[in-house]
Amino acid sequence: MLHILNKPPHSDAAKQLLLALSADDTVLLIEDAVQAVLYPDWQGWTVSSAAVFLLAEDAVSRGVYSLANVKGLPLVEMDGFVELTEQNERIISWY
Amino acid sequence: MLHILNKPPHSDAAKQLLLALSADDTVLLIEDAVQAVLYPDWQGWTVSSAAVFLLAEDAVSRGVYSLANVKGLPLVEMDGFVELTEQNERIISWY
Amino acid sequence: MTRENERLVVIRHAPYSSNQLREGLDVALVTAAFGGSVSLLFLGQGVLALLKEQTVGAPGQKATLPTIDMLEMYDIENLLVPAETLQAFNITSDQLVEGVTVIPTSELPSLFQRYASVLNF
Amino acid sequence: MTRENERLVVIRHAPYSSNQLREGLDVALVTAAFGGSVSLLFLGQGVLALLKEQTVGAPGQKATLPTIDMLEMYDIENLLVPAETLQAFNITSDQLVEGVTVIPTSELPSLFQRYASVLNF
Amino acid sequence: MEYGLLIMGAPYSSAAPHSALRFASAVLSKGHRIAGIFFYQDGVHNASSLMTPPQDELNMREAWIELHQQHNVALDVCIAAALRRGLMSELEAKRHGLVNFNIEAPFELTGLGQLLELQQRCDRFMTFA
Amino acid sequence: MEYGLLIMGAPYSSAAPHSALRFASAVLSKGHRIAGIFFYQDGVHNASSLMTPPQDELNMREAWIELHQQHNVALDVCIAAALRRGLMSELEAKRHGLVNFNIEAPFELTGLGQLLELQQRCDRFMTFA
Repeated sequence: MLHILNKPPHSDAAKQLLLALSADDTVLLIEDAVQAVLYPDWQGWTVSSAAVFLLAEDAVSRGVYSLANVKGLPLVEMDGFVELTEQNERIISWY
Repeated sequence: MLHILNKPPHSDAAKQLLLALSADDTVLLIEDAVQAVLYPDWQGWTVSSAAVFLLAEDAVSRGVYSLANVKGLPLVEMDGFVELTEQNERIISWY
Repeated sequence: MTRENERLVVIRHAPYSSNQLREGLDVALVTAAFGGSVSLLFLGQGVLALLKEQTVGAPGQKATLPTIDMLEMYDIENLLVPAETLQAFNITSDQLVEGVTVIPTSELPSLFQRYASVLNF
Repeated sequence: MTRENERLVVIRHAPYSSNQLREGLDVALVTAAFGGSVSLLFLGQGVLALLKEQTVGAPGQKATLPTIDMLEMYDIENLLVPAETLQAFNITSDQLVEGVTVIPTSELPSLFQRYASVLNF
Repeated sequence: MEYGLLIMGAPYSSAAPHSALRFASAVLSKGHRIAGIFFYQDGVHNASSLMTPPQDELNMREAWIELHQQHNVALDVCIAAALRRGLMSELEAKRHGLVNFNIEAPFELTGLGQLLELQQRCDRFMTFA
Repeated sequence: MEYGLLIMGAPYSSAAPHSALRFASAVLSKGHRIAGIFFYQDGVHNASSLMTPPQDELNMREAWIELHQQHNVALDVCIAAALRRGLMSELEAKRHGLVNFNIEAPFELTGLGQLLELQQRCDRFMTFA
């Protein structure tokens, strides 16, 4: 299952996503959720074995792209976003 | 100064209000902010000597009126809301 | 872990402050009206829609509680709330309307896996 | 504690995710264009408007940074951020655009008392 | 006293217009005046003459018009915020080569200067958002 | 694969339409199809034919229409959510005794059943809100 989060990492939406997450799910952070780059200790980075990706163009526009790069966080372009939706039959948005 | 909060007691808006509050300010909780009734240890109840009021009709519609009454929290009707604005030259809304 | 041929509608916003709750419930009602089976999960602020002491709002504001009461008529009987949400709001289950099932928070991941269709409101 | 004949505009929302930030800045610009004196305070999510590495968004999305850069041309030079906001976002002042003044968080109450007009966005 | 209100929430999507309307009624019935209401951001949707809520919900635009008619409250709508969101007067529609429009008197399209002027002129200025 | 999108944010007030549009372009250029886009809640504002953003901002409605014309994507708007928010077709306007309207083809006013049907029919269903 793919979870898409577009709210900041400490929002209600983010907390709810973390409660709903299964170990083999995938998470994509878009829009305001790319702020998670600023929080190395955000629960989403560690709470499960779920893979967490950032949408590159939103990280760029919001000024956290180079920081994400320095930290080695997995960034995907819009094509990669589409691939994540190809790989996951079910997709849930948290907003 | 009168501060009006209409977001839940743990929202960004509520946190910002608490940082901006002076000791002799007044706070009115409306709309979603009446949820503060559910949190006896909310910082707003104790952080300063500021007086904190609840808008009665919003407490009623959101199902926390009787709880507010039991706890002896200060409720104001819409007339009381107007009086608070008469008493305070400056009014800031946190939303 | 079978995927039930059912829809899960997730309500995450409070009554009155926006139309998100109402329009989420509308999707559940229409699903049921079309003969589909639907469960409702209330997360976070959404749990406030279930407080039984809610009354009609200010003049002209439509109340949510009558819609909640209507769910049963549409055979929507699966109203779920995780224990964590109740704890976070200091709400006990006797403050809620009849017919709500409190589920362990740890069951949320499997709940989301179980439904073929999930709509988050 | 005198009340300066100045307007304080408070920016509390992030760029791109809504128009609240842009339309808040517009009020500051119009105040200045009418010859008024205006200070800008960035609280919470609003501080993200000041990250200097922001670039233009996706095609068709208007960037915020050019508006921030424009503030100086309108003689809006008082850009304030409380230390608490920077700490909360793990942002250091060298990640911000030029000309931002970091103020002690404890000065926020007196800051709000000082201005005759405050507009919260 | 003279009150001014700034409304930045849309009807049916935000509680702000409801709260503002109830507050406005209470202010007026205590003998105060409301010099003007300024609609900004998503609040511009309050002025839509095409707003058609279900019968059991309040028509917010009609409620504002009643306030204007009974108490002479000016209803100003920010023109930049309005155009972007699809709200325009007949005059603006013509200017943009459009036939339809959805802002009519007593709502007036105006600039942000009007908001600043309202805030300065009033004894009390309040935001509902 | 066949995609369906649900959009619940208004242009200029939410980033959701921008994200959805960019995603839709990427999906199509990878050879997938988009069966339909359903506009609900504040997303109904995407359909407003009176939307007039500044020249340096994207006209979101025109972008959706382009998607429809080039890739035959159905653009459905929830009628209940639309009427309440002041969006209506010529037909609905007549029904309500109004002269003006702001929803035109290729946008279609429809019921929530269409949303459920879209979700069931597609291989992938995504929400942007």
